[in-house]
Amino acid sequence: MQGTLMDQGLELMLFGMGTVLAFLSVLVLSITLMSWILARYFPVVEMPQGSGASPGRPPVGVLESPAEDARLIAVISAAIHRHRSKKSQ
Amino acid sequence: MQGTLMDQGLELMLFGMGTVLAFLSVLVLSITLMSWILARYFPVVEMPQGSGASPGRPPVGVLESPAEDARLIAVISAAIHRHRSKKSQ
Amino acid sequence: MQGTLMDQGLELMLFGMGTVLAFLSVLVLSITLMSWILARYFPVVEMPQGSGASPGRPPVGVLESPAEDARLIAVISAAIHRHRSKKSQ
Amino acid sequence: MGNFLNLWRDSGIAQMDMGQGIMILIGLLLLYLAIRKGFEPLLLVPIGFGGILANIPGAGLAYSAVENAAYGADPALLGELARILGIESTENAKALFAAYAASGAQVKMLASQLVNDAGFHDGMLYIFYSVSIASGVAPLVIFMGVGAMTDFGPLLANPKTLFLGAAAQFGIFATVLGAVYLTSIGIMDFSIADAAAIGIIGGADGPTAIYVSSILAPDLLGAIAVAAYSYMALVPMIQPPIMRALTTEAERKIEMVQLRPVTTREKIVFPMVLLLLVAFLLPSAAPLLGMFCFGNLLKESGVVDRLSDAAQGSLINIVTIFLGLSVGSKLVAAKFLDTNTLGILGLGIIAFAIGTASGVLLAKLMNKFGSTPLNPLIGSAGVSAVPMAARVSNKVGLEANPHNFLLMHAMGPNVAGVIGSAVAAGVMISLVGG
Amino acid sequence: MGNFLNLWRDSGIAQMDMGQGIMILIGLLLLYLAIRKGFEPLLLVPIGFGGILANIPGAGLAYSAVENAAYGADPALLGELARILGIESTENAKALFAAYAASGAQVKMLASQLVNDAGFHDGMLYIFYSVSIASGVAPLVIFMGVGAMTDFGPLLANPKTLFLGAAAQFGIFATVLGAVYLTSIGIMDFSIADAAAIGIIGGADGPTAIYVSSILAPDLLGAIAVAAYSYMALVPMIQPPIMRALTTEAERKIEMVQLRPVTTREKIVFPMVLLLLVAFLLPSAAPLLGMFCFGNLLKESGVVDRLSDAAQGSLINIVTIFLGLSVGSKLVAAKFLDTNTLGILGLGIIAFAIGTASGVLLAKLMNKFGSTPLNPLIGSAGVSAVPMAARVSNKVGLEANPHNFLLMHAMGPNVAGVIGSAVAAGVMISLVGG
Amino acid sequence: MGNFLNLWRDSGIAQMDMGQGIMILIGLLLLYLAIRKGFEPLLLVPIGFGGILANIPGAGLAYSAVENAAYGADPALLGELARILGIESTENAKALFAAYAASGAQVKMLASQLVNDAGFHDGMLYIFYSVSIASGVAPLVIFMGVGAMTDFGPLLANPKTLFLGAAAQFGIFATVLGAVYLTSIGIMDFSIADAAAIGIIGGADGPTAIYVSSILAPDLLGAIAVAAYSYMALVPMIQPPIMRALTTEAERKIEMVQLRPVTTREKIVFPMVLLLLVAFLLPSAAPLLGMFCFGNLLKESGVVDRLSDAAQGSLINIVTIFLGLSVGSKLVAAKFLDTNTLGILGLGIIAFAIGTASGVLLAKLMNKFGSTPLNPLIGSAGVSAVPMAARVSNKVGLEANPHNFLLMHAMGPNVAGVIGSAVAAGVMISLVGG
Ligand code: NA
Ligand code: NA
Ligand code: NA
Repeated sequence: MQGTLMDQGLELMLFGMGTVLAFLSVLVLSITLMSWILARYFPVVEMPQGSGASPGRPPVGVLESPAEDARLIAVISAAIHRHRSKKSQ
Repeated sequence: MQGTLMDQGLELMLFGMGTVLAFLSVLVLSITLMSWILARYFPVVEMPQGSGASPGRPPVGVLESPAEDARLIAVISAAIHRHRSKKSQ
Repeated sequence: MQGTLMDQGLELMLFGMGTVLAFLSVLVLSITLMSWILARYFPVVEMPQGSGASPGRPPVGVLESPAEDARLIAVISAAIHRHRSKKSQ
Repeated sequence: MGNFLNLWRDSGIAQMDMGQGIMILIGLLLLYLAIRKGFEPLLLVPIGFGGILANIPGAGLAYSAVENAAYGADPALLGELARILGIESTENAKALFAAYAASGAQVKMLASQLVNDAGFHDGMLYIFYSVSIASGVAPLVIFMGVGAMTDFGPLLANPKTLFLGAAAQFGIFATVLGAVYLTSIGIMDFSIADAAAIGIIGGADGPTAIYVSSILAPDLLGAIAVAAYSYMALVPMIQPPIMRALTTEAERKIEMVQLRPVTTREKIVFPMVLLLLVAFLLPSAAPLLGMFCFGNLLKESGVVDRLSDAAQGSLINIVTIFLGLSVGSKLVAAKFLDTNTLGILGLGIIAFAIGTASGVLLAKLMNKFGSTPLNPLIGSAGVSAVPMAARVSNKVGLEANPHNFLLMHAMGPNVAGVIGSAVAAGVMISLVGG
Repeated sequence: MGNFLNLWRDSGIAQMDMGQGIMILIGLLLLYLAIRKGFEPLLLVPIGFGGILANIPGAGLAYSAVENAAYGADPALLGELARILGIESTENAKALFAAYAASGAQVKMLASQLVNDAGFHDGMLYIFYSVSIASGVAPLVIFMGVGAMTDFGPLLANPKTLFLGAAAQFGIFATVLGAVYLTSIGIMDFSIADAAAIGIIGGADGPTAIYVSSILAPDLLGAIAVAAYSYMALVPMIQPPIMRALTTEAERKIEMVQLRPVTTREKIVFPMVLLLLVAFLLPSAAPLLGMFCFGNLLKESGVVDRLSDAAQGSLINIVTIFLGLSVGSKLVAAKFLDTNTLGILGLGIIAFAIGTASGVLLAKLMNKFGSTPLNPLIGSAGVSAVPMAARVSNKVGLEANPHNFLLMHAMGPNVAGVIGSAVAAGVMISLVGG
Repeated sequence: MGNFLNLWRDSGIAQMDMGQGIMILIGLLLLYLAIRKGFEPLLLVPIGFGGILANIPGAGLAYSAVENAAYGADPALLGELARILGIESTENAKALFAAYAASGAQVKMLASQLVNDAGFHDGMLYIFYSVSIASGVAPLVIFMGVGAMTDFGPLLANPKTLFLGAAAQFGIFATVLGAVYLTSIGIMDFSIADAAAIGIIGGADGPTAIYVSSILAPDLLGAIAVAAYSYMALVPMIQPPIMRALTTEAERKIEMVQLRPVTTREKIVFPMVLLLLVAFLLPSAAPLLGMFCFGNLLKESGVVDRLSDAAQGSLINIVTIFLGLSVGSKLVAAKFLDTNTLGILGLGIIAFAIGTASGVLLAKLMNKFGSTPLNPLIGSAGVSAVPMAARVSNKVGLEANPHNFLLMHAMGPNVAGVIGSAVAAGVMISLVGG
């Protein structure tokens, strides 16, 4: 019976590791293919992102400069975080 | 039996649409009455909003003014300025 | 039987109040002991607060004046609130 | 080497059937529409993704433990299961399903206990569905959040617009009639409860549609929810032609008088008035409209901002995630790929069109006989689809007259449409579901 | 035309009885007090609204499936139900209720399965109640959040103030005695468990009161919760006369020495010390005080701010909504309109008064025999009602001496009162509920 | 005076046994490590606290109603319980436990109903565990949140790094072999399912470990979760010596070419590609990887920021609190203090070490045969432990070459490791759990 348990363990190792490697290999291929297809057939006009109705992110460059904006947000959230941690003391 | 199903559908339409119209008509009356009663018997001293303990909203129409807005921007940029100067410490 | 219910109530009062007093007395002793041990054996170097990985709060008392801070926070949260409500339209 | 065979037999490719493949494509299409075209992404992203998950071959995520056992159990267990369900054959998974669905609560429990002991479990999406939708809780919580986001100011300033919200519900009931007609001539196969649930698509209100169909027609829930949200996203395309066809240029140019200001006090009292009317006149609408009024009172009372923020923030967001995935669980091929689904899609768009037309026509009538000018374009907003339909009214109005700002005027019928379809839902649950 | 009759019979007006009308008025009163008078709105808005929902005639939102069947089922089903519950009569809904309530878990399950199959379902509020309160989870989660919002600094700086928090709990036990006395002379009808649950109102701590009464006296939960929160809101009116009557002008003028600073480390270790004491001495208080300490440790440890923010933010807000609605479900007329409720309201205010007096009197005693000056006004804060009672101490102190800032000093007994009533809750559950 | 005796018998000291004392100390140790040493505090604070609560003598917080009855019921009830469970003896609580655990769902239900009627209830932590972990929901929701926080950019820029994430999973399977070996030579006593659950510690991924062990080895869940999170916290100590031992100074100095920019579109499509591969090839990994991809799509799609924020904010925080407390409930002395726990702790660290070594060795190999330079130090990041392991790669790289910034390069294998261990989890559930 102990032999059988060892066998089960060995089998689990072989099949498990094999599956992990096989699956991730297929994933490598798929990603490469995906990136190639996207680059080849859908050249990046950097995302107009939805035709009109979409309430998505604002078109890049229309608002303020994104760098400025990001910094602003960062500072505001830092301020709020500080407020909270102070409040909770 | 199919006749019966059609009948059920017709009935549902008549009674359903009738109820919707009747209910919303009563609602129109009730709203009109409510507004009239509130305006007549509880003249708007623009809401002292609870006698004291209540942490209500600011009085309507006080914020939102563009001047307020400008000050908001000013304070935020002050915050950013402070943040930067602290960072550089 | 009514006598018994009264007895139960009296017992509950005696034992309950006794336990509350006893427990909180032990707690007073424990807190005093705790504070004494911490002050005696772990003198306060005002908390380096974890050896490195810990993302703790900023050191106490370093920040700005509390009044200034409170106004800042109020304005910032108003800004964010308005931003959200605009976003959700 | 038996393990490799096991793995292969467990793999999706080996187990996939055509229907599952089609449903996965439909799920991808919904994701595409939501992400690239902006079709109600808050719901259609989770629904589309849930639809894909539900159709992963062999994973059984959308199935109950008993259904999973019906597909995967050995003959001994199947025999035992058939015995509990009181049927002869054990060959056919579908027969087991049907017998299980027709069983009483006690037999269901015995069957569940049997298969649980044998190691079969409810799928993840099935659990989500049971907790969020079958219990009725998720649509109600969403409705509370919607209430906490709704401003009844424009409606209170001009209560007559409630009639427009009532008229637009005609789409609902006309569709019910259409559904029973299609059944009576033998094209489709809907019960009166199915027809009522399909009609509610015309209410243009997602949580109401999900709530009603979870009670009246759970099997059709997937198709109904997908139709409701898709058509709500298509409102800017469906409505304008109808609005233009039914109005004259002159009517579209009508400018409306500015709305009177509404006091905070009126806004606080309104949800209670509405609640009391519901309580006295239509208790079957009490869960939906009760939670809606509750959310609105949380917002307007101004004293419980913590709760109002939670209702329209973290709580509604969390519930939306699970509601969407749960609706997706009803996109399993076996239940979705059916001529009935085509019927639902077709009837749904008719419901939208009729609702739009009814609203516009009543608005024309009110304009003709009323004292103050009323632009008929705001009638279309009565279908709800908040705030999309109101924006459409505004846009079509601006085309005719660039000084004509109808948005606030259209918000009145727009929120009235929410109340109207919740009332319709109550009537149908009361008459059909009881 | 049968449908119109159906709709009318289903409507609220046709089904309303006097009790439901009164309860709806009480719900509106609670909303008025919460919104206009600022009476603990975070709880009383949901409770009041839930109370109205619970009393909507014919909606059955607060009833279980079996109760809904008892009101609405046809004679055949009622007969079957009576057979399962082991009673003869099927005429009287109340008799069915009583038999159901007295049944064991197995009979209850059979009855539920029967009525589910017949299309009866648990009401929305009943579901909320089962999940949030009957499971015990909601009050505990709220207690965790309260822990995450509590600063034990003032208590740690002056641990003697714990005695004041202990003394104020005398109100709890005196009220227990009052309740059994009223029963023994035949005015009321409370069991010892009822009396214990009523007494806990004097703890001036909402979640503790709800937790205890959900275990010891679920039928009285509505009245007890309403009393607890109402009287907490009334603390600024109830306490000052008692405080002034029991203290001299000179005592009220006493200025206290400033509190020593407390280190972060003491604040981190304290919840663990308290937890260990509970573990070793009073395990029956472990759920309440364990969650309380856990919340406090989340906050004070400083390394899990995400979790601390969730505990005192989104989580407590979400749970508060459902807790409030669930408490409201216990305001159904049939259970609330009872002389016992009047008894509970009367006993509850006595509990507050005795607790206040006990705290003040012990503070006077400690001032007399202690070495450092102690203003007796902080004794009243020992009833908890955080932070209202501490503010009252401060306000009454300022009246006597405008340079006398008692707020921080009163926070010590104030949070001690929370611990004290949780300990009292543990004792009562251990002695009465076991 | 019987009450004092009752209280004393109910107190913790009177009931405490040695094991509970030890477990409370272990809970305090976990809290110390989490708070003072920064050991994965988000999980270890709740786990440690839950562990203490679970071992409070006499409180029974981690026990089901039946288990609580087995300890506390009178002989008559115990006899009845034994009869239902089909055993003779009623003396021994352990025998009742074992019989209960071995019973089918139906017998369990009857036993629960019996003890519920007698006033015994599920403990608080037991309820948390049932709802959050036994249902499988909490780890999946956490995985969704992790997905919403993960940036696959570095992986998409350099997909080959997926192989490193695969190699590092060798630690998992080597550990499985170790566990069955220890059993076969009689030192430990693990089934193949136990061994698989223990191996997953080497995946260095908390929710995956909890999910797998909740399915394959619920009794070991406490030890496995504690080991997984502790060793993740120890990654900065465990990995560097192995990394230095297996690489030359020259290898550690290798600078890698900067990663190409990845478009938003690739990031949106990637979770769908991964989902489809899972659906077609490995359905048993669908719950874990499905929710992971869903969270990632919420984030990357950019159109449902509300839902993405909820998934990585309020929702994951709330679930983490209950997940942690629930894991703590598995630290009851009776289940944790066992030689098997020592075996798990030993095997777990071996799993980490082998995984690290495998990753580094494969990276060396790839560097030798690949065209572009690849610093072998990023191989160790393949164990996951996001983002700790990637930071360790960066730090060890900087020691060798101060101009060498490996952080972004190591993020590729790091997130690949998450996928890799979820795949391994799927394989094991499919082969062992089925
Ligand atoms: Na509508
Ligand atoms: Na108290
Ligand atoms: Na991993």
